Amino acid sequence: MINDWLLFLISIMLLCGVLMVVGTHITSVLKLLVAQNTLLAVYLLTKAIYVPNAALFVSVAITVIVKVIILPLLLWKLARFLHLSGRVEPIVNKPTLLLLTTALVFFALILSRNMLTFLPHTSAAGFSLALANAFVAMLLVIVRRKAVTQVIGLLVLENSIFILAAALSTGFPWLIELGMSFDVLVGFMIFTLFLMRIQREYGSLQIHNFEKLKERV
Amino acid sequence: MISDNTISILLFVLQGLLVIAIAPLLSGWLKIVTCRCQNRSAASLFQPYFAFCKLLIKTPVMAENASWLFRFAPYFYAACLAVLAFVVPFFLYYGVLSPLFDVIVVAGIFALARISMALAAMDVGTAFGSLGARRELFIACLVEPVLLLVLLNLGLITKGLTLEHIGFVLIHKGILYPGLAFSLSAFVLVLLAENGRFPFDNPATHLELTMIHEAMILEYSGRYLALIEWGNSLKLTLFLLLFVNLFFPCGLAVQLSWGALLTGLITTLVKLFVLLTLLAIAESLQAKVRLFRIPEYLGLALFLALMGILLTQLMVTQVTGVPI
Amino acid sequence: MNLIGLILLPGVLSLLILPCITNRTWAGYISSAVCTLCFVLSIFLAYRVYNSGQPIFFFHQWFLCDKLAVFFILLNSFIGMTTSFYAISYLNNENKLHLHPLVYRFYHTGYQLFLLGMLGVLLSNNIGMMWVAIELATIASVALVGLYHTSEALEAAWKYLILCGVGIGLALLGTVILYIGASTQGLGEHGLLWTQLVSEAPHIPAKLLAVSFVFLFVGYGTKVGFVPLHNWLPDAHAEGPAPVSALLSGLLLNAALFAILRFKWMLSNTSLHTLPSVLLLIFGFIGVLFAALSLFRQRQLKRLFAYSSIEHMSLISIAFGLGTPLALFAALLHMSMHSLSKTAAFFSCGNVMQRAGTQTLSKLRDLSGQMPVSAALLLISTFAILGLPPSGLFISELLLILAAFKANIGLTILLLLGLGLAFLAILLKMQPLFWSKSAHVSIMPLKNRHHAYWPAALHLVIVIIAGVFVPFYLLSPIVNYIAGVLS
Amino acid sequence: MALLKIVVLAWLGLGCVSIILPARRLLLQSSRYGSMLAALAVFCLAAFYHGSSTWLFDTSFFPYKLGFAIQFDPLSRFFVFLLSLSVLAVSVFGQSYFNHFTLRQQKLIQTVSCFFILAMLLVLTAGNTFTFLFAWELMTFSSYLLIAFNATDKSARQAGFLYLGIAHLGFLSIVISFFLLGNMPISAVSANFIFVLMFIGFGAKAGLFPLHVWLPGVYPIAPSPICALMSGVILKTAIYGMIRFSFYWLLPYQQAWWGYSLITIGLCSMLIGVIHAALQTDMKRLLAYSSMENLGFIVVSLGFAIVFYQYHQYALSDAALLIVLLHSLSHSLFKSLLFLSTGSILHATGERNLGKLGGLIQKMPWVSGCALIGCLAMAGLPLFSGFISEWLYLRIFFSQGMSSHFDFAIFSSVIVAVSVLVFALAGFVIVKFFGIAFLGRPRESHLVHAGPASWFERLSLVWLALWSVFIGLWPMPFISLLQKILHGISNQFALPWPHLFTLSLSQSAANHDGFVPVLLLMSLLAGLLLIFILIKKYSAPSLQRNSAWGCGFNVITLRMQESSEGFSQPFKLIFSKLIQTRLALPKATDVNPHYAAQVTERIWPLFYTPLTQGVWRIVALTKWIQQGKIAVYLTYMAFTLFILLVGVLWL
Repeated sequence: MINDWLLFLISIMLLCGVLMVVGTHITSVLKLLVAQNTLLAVYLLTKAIYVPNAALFVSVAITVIVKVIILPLLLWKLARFLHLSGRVEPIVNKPTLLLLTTALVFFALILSRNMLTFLPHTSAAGFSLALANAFVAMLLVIVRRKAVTQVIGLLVLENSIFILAAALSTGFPWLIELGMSFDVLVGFMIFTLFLMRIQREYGSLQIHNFEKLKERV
Repeated sequence: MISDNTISILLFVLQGLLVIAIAPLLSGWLKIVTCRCQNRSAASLFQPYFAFCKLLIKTPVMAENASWLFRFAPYFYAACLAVLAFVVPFFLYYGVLSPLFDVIVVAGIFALARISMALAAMDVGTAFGSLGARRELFIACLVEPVLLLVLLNLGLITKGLTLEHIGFVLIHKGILYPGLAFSLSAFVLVLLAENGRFPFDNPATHLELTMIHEAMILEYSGRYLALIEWGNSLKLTLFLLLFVNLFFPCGLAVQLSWGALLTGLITTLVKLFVLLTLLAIAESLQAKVRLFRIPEYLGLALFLALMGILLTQLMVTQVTGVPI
Repeated sequence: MNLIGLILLPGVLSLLILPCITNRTWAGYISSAVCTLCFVLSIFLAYRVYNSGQPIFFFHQWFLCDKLAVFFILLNSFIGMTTSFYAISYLNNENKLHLHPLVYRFYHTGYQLFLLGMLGVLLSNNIGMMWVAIELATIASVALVGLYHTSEALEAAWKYLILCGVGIGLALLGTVILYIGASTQGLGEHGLLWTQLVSEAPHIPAKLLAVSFVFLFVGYGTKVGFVPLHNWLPDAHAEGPAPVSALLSGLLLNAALFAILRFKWMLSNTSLHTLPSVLLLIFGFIGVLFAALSLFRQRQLKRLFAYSSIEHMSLISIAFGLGTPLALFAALLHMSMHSLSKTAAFFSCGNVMQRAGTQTLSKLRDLSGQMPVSAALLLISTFAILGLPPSGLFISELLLILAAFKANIGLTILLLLGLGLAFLAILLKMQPLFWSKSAHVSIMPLKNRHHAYWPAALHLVIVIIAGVFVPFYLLSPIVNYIAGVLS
Repeated sequence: MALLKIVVLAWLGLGCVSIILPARRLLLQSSRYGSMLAALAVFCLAAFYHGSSTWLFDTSFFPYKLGFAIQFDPLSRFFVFLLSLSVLAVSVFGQSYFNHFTLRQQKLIQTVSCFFILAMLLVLTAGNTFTFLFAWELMTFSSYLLIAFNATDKSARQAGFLYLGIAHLGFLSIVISFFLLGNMPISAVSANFIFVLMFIGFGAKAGLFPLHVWLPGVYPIAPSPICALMSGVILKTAIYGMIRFSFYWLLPYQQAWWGYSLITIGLCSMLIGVIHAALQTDMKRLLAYSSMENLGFIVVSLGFAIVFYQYHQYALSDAALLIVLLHSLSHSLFKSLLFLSTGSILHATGERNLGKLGGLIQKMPWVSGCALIGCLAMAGLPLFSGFISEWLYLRIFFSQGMSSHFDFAIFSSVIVAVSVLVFALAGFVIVKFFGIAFLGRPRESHLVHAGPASWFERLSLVWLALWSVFIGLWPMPFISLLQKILHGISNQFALPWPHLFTLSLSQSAANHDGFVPVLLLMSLLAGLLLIFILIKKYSAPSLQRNSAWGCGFNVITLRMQESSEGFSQPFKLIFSKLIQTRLALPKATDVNPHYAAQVTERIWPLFYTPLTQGVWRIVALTKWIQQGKIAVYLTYMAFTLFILLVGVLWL
């Protein structure tokens, strides 16, 4: 029963990832990111409750503080400061986007099936869904036109790797967990610094003004 | 038989001096025959000697900027040819110096003489000198290989490279090699080109368009001109002697007896005069060829010389049969 | 608090002090002092590790320092020291308006964070901590690359951030998969320790190991600059300030390759031991040929050296791919000589660009006439990188050719083609700079030149000494150690 | 051996000291004196060293052979002797020649030339592979620096680039041949590979036919003493390398086709070298092409040595090797002499184009005298050193042993014909060089105040001229020295003709095969003396000076003389197929009509331009990968990841 609940949580996270890829408004993408963070926190909480172990509680605490409280706060202030609004047009049109995501999920499933031949089927399923989430996050970074969505893509990639670790094992030792989340936080600070510079420099967050460094003969 | 060594050496030296002495005589005879062919009355046989003495006593006039090379070159030119005079066979089948200087050195001395004249011609700095030098060297660069190949072909046939050895073998063996015919015809072309005879250069003209040999010695006068004229005629004699005594060696004195010497002398003189008349007649029949058509003739000469060598190679390996 | 802890201490302390110092020259001198202290400590560490022969551990086995790591640490801390001195005079000469105020304010903090990250990577036994250290170093260097206020610098920094962000994300994925593999063997907490993994690796299922190595290879490969993943490198080097691009090509590439080597040795006694060498060889040869060809079309000074870094890193990865003791010796010698001469090249490029104001090759003319000293330094470092005799790179290239020659003849022909093309390209581009006539670029004098010349000169002297007297005694113990670990 | 170490350390010390010394006139002068003394030391080392140590070269490269080892055997001694002659002359010449460079340039020249000479010395006396490769590349690098520092315009830079590029590619092939030699058991097949690679590497450095494009471009730029050293000695180190490989290491694996390939390449270089030498107007380019011709001749005789060795004609092979060594020595002498004389012309008049010189024989008597000796030696005329090797070359064709192999006999006849044509053309080249540069009247007005060369320059020129004449007249000591070397190679080597250049009346006249240059000189002098006395006695005493004949016009302008292009115009016509001329004909409407004919090589459009265009087309492909969009870069990363994953999982 617990495994089905955990599996359900991971699949909801995958759903959020896919929605982000096909999402249109930037604010909706931000909301989905926050949703994914909370789902991760809930997942860790259920795991901590059913398999009582001190390290897990510490990592749940870290994730809740960093991912559920600080990050959304920063995201909200950033969105207001950069007065993000308007549509987010992906590079390729929607049908091909969906095709790509299905292909990626399909590949992730085959990959984890081949890799984890020695594990029972159920726990392997969680791993494959988390892997699919990671590939979808990579697609999110590639496909989008706005710089913000690339940042969000990276954050989703971090989330999927955390969920992957949590799915199969007892997760990282808490110190490593702390280091990783500290890195994500500092990374996010650098992102905001650069986003503000881009905003001041170009007045818009479009990617196409990043094509000056081309090499001609 | 003259057994005494000192007299035999004296005889060899005499042979060299005789070659030098008769040079103007031969060119005089050549002029007489050419005039006769063009039914003009000719000067006397000894006209070149008189001209030599006349030039000798005139004070030479030289250009202001002529350097020491201009004055030294005629002497060097004459000295080289004089040395060669002692190598070439006249009535004996070899000259006094021929055992020491083999065929390659002979060709080298000819080249030395030619280059000294070319440099002297360019020294004065007028257009004529360098014009003559350029044309002379243009012909020489195509003639020297032919000369060398012909002489080397003779060396191949007789398996020895000194003129004395070649003469000795040709006199005794006397077999007519096919390669010799090709070399002979190549040598004729070399003789004409090298001495500036008719199809290549008109020796008597002073026309800028055609003169090659005259242009080089235009600036010379007095004793220098005398030396160069004598040198030119000596060069012609050397080539004629090489032609006559190497390709038709019959009658040359082999052992040192008065009879043999006398016959050798007479036969060589007769051969020379016959050859000169033929040359004069050929010259009056031909017209001078344009400068840029000369490479065709000399290319033909090179081809003939090469064919001569190839044939001798063929003959030598075939005759001996068993490759060593 | 053994030696490893001692060596990390100055970096951590400086991170606390430096942000609150506002006077720039003071901050510069403090960071240089910290780097020199760190270098001195690394000499002691090296002395100890060489003598004791046993690797040292710290903080319940999370930090490990064996002979190979100590060689890298020595190299990194030395270059870090000289770059910090050079940075003092470089920033002093820079026209302050061009610099982004916030980044300039925290330049030295970012610099120390970067060095600490490097040290963390080299010392880490715990692969999770290695990832954290690399992430830290990347973030610090991204901030430094964005020092200038120009839009190109911003674009280069952004690309560097995104590409390396995704790359390192993949590396984290690989680490996690490896960690899962270890946990299947019941290692639990210790699953992350490299020493444990080396002993446990034969038992971990082969497929899992292979997939994790691929993720790690692609992740850290973007940092090393293997060809299809190298696109951030030329932009970051060309737009970043000279000391930062010197650090990037001198230290960061080596550290990333060090990480990959750690995982290669982990797989050494499993059934997959050929996979890492094959990958290193393939990407090495693609890298050498691609970099050699693209060197022909470079029009900027530092971008030319960036592509030459890609070429040299591919050469080193070929050497590591070959794996024979001779190839290892060539790789270590090549890596150290390349770092020293490339950093010297970037220092002299920095001087030349500050004085000439431009870095396009067609405008730089008659350098030896106008700035004799920096032109001489640039000349010697260029010819050191080209691998001409007095430089150590000449010997390492010969050894590399010999190693490839002994492996198989096909590799040697490809290698010679790459080396020949690269030589011709760099020579073609660098040749007109020194003794040409028309110089229509106005040359400004350097304001502060105490630290502008001696770092590059020191590096080149070491390279030439190593070129003439090949440092056997320094490198052969490491080669024997690695051979020991492998067999 | 100790003396050799001292000399090597002396040059090394000199190089390091001159790095540190500040660029002051006095210090530079003293360091030049130092290099002169060191050159003297090298000369004494080579001349008076009698220890015949055996030849021990360690060909393995790793692991512990990375130290410097030097050794000294008769062949190295001969080449070091060759080096010392040119280095002594150049360092004496450099005392006064380098004063007109700026102080900083002088310092650069002094430092780099010390390392350059050190590198050459090390190449010739290398004891193991590492020293040879290190010194070889250091020689190329230092000579490149000496060229590049005054290569200011674009074409000069391109020549410098070609030089270092081709030399480095040659170096890479030499490295592989050394590794094939040292680190693998040699089999017949690998010996062929070693030979081919070695021939490419040393051929590139010797400027042989397909890889000679750098030769004419480099010499006009380099300062003349450096040109003298480069053409005199660097080309000979390539020959040294070829001899080491083909006669010392690969002797048991030698094959006949090696000789034939050497002969064909050498012949092509001879022909192309002499044709282009005849058509050049720049003094140094003319001498560069004639170096190519002489190198071709040396390589042809090396090829013959190998072929004869394979046909067991050891005597002839010995004679052919004798030509290789003797012609290397005489070529390095007369070529250094001619380059130094162009240097003093440049120093005096500042002109390098033949068309702008003339009448220097009055202004610079010493230089023109020595240049005349050098030219006559280059043309291979009897009294000078060039003739000895030419004479030997023609002799080996016409000795008895030759006729056994019919196919070789035919092949050699054609070779003889071509090489004799080339020797004749060399005569034309020297008349053009000496005639237009020294004789006639000065073509440019500013030539009037061209002063004579300084004492140092005269001393070095006379030193080289004396050596050329000495070898030309009395080659016996050199022949015996070379014979000792050849015995070192294999004991079957013996001269085919016992008393080659000595006068021995004992034997019968029939097979006396020697040629005694001294006798020729004595007979010439006797002839000169006799003629001079006879003419002097009967001819008019005085001599009148007047203006030259001008066809009746009294004004003869200086431009009426022959220009250098005009002088070689007939040959341009004949050899138009082998060269490529680019004419710039003036149009009728030109304000100042200007006629320019530029003679370039045919190899450029045939081989080099398509090659470079191909490379640039591939380079244009790599431009496509760096497009600037982040999305594209990420797709590259994603693709590599997926390909690797698929590869790992399913292969």
